[in-house]
Amino acid sequence: MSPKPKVPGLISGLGVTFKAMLQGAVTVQYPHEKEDPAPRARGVIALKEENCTVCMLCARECPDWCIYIEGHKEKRPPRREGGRERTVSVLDRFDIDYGLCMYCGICVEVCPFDALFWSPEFEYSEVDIAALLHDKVKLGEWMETVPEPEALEVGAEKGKK
Amino acid sequence: MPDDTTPPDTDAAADEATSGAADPAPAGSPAPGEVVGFEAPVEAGTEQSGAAAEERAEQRVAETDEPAAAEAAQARADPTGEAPTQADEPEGPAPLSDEEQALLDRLEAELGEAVVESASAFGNLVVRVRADSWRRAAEVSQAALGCDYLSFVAGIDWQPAPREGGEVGGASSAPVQPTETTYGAAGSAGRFQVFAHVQSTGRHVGLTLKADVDEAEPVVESWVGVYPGADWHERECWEMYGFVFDGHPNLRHLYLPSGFEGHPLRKDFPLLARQVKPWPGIVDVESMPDEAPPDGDAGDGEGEGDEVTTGDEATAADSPPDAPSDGEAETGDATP
Amino acid sequence: MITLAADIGWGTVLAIKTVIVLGMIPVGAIVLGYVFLLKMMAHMQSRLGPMDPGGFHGWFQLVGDGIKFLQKEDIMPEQADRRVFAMAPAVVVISTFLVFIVIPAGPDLIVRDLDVGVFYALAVSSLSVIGVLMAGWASANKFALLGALRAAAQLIAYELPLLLAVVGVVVQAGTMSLQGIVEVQRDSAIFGFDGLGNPFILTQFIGFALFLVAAQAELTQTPFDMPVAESELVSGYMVEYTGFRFLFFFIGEFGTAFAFAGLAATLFLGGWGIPGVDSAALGNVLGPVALFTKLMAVAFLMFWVRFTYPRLREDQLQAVAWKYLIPIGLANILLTGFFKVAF
Amino acid sequence: MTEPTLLPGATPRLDPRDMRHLADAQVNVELDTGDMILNLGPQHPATHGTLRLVVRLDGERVIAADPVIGYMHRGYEKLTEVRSYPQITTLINRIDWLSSFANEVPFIHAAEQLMGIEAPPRAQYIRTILTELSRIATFVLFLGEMGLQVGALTPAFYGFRDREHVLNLIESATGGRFHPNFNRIGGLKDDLPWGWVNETRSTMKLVLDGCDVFDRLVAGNEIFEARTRGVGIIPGALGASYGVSGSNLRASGVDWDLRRDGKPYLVYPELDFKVWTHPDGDSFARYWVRLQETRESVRMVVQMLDQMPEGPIMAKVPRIIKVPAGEAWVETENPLGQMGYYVVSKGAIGPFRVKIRSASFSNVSILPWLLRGVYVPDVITILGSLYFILGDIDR
Repeated sequence: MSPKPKVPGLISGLGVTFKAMLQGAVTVQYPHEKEDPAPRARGVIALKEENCTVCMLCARECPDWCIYIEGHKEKRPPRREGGRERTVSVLDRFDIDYGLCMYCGICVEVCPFDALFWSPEFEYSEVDIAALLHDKVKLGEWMETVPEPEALEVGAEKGKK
Repeated sequence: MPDDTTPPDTDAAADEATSGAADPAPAGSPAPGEVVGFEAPVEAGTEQSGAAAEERAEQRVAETDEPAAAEAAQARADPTGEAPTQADEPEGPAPLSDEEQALLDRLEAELGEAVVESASAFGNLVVRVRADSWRRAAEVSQAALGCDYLSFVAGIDWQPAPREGGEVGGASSAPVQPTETTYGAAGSAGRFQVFAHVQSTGRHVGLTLKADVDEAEPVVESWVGVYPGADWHERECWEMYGFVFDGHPNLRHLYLPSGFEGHPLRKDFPLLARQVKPWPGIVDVESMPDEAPPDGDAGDGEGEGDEVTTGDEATAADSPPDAPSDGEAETGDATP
Repeated sequence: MITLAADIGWGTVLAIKTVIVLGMIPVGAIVLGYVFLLKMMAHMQSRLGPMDPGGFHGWFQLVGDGIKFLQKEDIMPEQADRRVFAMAPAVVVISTFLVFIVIPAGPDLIVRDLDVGVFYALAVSSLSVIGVLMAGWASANKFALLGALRAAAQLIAYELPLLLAVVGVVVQAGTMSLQGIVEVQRDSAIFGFDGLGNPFILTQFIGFALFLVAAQAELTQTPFDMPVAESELVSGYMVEYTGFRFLFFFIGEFGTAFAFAGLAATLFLGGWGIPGVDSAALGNVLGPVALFTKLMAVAFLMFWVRFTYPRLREDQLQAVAWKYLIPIGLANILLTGFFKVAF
Repeated sequence: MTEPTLLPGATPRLDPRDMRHLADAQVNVELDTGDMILNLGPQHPATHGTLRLVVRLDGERVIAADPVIGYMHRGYEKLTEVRSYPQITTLINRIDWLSSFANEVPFIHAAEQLMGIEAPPRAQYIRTILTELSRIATFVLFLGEMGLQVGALTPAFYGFRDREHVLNLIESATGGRFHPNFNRIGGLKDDLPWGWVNETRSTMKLVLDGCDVFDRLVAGNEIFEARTRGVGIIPGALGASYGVSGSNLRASGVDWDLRRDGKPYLVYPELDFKVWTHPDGDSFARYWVRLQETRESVRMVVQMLDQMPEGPIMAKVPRIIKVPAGEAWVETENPLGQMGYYVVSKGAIGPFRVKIRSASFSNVSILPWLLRGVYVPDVITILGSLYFILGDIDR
């Protein structure tokens, strides 16, 4: 098949492995050196609690039913004095069970108030599976690992989500 | 009510451009000799694959409250390129493209009145044949139409599934399907149907054959004699739907363990995974501070877009999610 | 060495030598396994191999594995034939140990210089076939049985080419004692130029190639590793073995590789003999180093082939042995005989 | 052990010596005949996942082989009945998890066809590029894996090494290496990140060099040819009647590729690419065809990177997607073969019935015919050369 005189496969095969032996390794020694994942990688979901209005959309849309939400309503002083008192729903519990989650990202997408974000963080394995149920505080901690939305490729229409 | 936005009307010009440019120079275009089976003239061969290219006129979104009964309400641009018909009558069957018409005529020539009904679902010819000439349809499509490739054989149960969570209520995230039984392209006589898709590797053409299956005594002729590949498909269809394929050499379980009772893909077979765990999407309602007990509507409800509200106009007695059964769901939440 | 034997008795010297040899084989197996199986294979597959155990480049890896195997639970299948199952690894390893008796590492560094050295070495090395069959049959596992039958057929089929390759060397050296062969290679000259001695690889090249191929088959290494085909029989006759019995097999496998590499180095590359170095004292010191480097060179060839080639099916494997290797071996003997007489 | 109640129509228990009932778990009794029954699987290195091959041997030669599947049956078709379209997209890219992006395309096309919506050109291009990238990732793994089946340890690592570069590309664009979940009805979730095109071009060069390595190390190797030529020959006509598709069928001389011959989908009509076939139909032909198709895919990706238009990546789509009633059958040329979805919708936000036609299901159904009278090592070669994925078989 190759135009040049056919070096018998057995010999050229040995050549390949010998050359590979001399070239460096491509592997990364994980615990010592770490490869940082792509900024868009779906590692863990972070919750921005202030945006959340307990609308339950994410819990409903989640195919694996792994988001548990409880909230209650509170009275808040009116924004402008003399205005009507505002009732605001406050989040009591927002757990994501990463033992069930399949990282599809429907919750992040369906959230009308942009309270959920993807973060490429991936080193949160646990010994006991129950510990994979991250509560509201843990999800808040992930917030600062959320990268800035990155620039799009040339030719992409700006801002068209 | 969600606004009834009509999707963008892709104007005809754009279609012409794509279909025009889309005419591939097929390296292995069907040998002209083979096309003799159809009336379509030889030079139509290349045009044929062009015609098969998808051109669509404006798609009218079917009214959500009464789903279109028989046909996909959808007009197709006539391959001869005259302007796609704008107004398409809701019930009229989509006109068959030239090549589908040729296939249909060839089939009718062979099977005679065994062809009960036919339709075109987006460029894919669907033909319903009488149950007793199911194997003959296979032989004809293999011999006369040159469909040597068997894509699949499968069953379908047209009866709508009972509302999930049964009558006891308890909302679920499952999409709300219409409750009355409607049938797909080329209609159906009863609840069960077996359907298969065959293709011709030479002529790059394919069609879907359907046949009704009697609910009381679901027996279907087996295709294993014509297409040996149908063996596994029919075994799967037997264990999933309960259609008995007579003439099948060895009808035994394919996917399910040998002691499995019941036919999972039938609509009345419950999906147990959803009964065991309460649905976390149930809105737990608590009273507004110093106010009367909660109103009937869903919790805070401004997430207007969730399908529970849109679902209720389809089914009158849709139990609102905050049925009393959720009360204890609030306290005894099911941490896994 | 002889004076030493006089005062502390001949038996104790032999005991000391045996202990040294017995100790050296697991070490040799671990060194060979580590250098080739772990590091070289890794670099050939563009990865680094073990780096952490033992600090510097993971040298402790195989020693750690050995200890791990020792403390592993020793499972014996229920329907296994208990005694035969227990003894099989021992038989395989004994055949490896026995070969080392005749391999010389220096003028005096040899356990017992038999004058039928080569003949004895090859005869003993074929003992492992019995061990393999015992293992395969006793572990009551279909995969093991298949592996054992394949191994038996293959090992027997490749005894012959192995023998024929060595006959050429014996004919040229005139003696079967390995010491003799080493000395002949060190002292004789090729057409007058004796700077390099006369390693038989130069004149017996066909024999060397034949020996390598046959040794590859004896060790059941790719391209002849049908008996231990990981993608089919998982690990052939060793499937049911765990714990220290598997350790025996592992030492057996790499010990035999060590032994065959040693044999090849001695027969074809002049063993411990360094041309121009005749004094016994120096020979005893430099000999093992020379033998080790030659041995590693030969082992490199064998493992290089092992990591590159796919497997031959067993009927193709047999065809290669009977139809190609044996005729070539016979032709080689004919050629050597002719040259022996002519020069 | 109670005899299971016979379902209507199930053939009654015949003589247990009859091979066909062997795979039934209760009847797996040792026969007194001279043959040996060997269970290859469900845990076995050669079966990509949990395929159990009950093989009846006479010595090393196979008398009859009966694949038992269903160990990984997740019941996708039942799951789709209780899910909406976005949720189903996340599920179906777990059917053939090696080329998971390619699974989503036909399903999304069927939904778009039903709704009469068409993704904008840029989205079509990105979809085609990602489909070809997942094809390259799958084939590069196969090129290495096939060496492993036949005994060579090293090519597998080269396969994984090149595949890693391609997976990094897919992850940087879609966010998931294995399960991109990037398709939406009407377009894509997002546009490509900055600098993605140049990264792809350099990776494509790497893959081409990788293909040359496989050509020399595996395809050219005489021992590999001895092990695979003439082994597991599938005649074209019989393959088609069994439903074998993709490279397996093209390796038997059938010049048929849905990207060129089927209904035009994505941007394949605008690309010029060669459909590779091989007359022999044996394991070597299947390896050779996939090797050439990998190179062809690389050329296609480079072509598409040059021609990619600018513009939006999402058509105008209502927020709550209600697919009008109707039926749509869309099939595409996936790396493992032909994958198709028969989507029946009754106007709800989820489909009424989705028939998933997966490629490996039919590719494996030819095994009982193919493995008759074959040596055990060749069984492993054939299993390797057919290149199926258990998720694809069991759905």
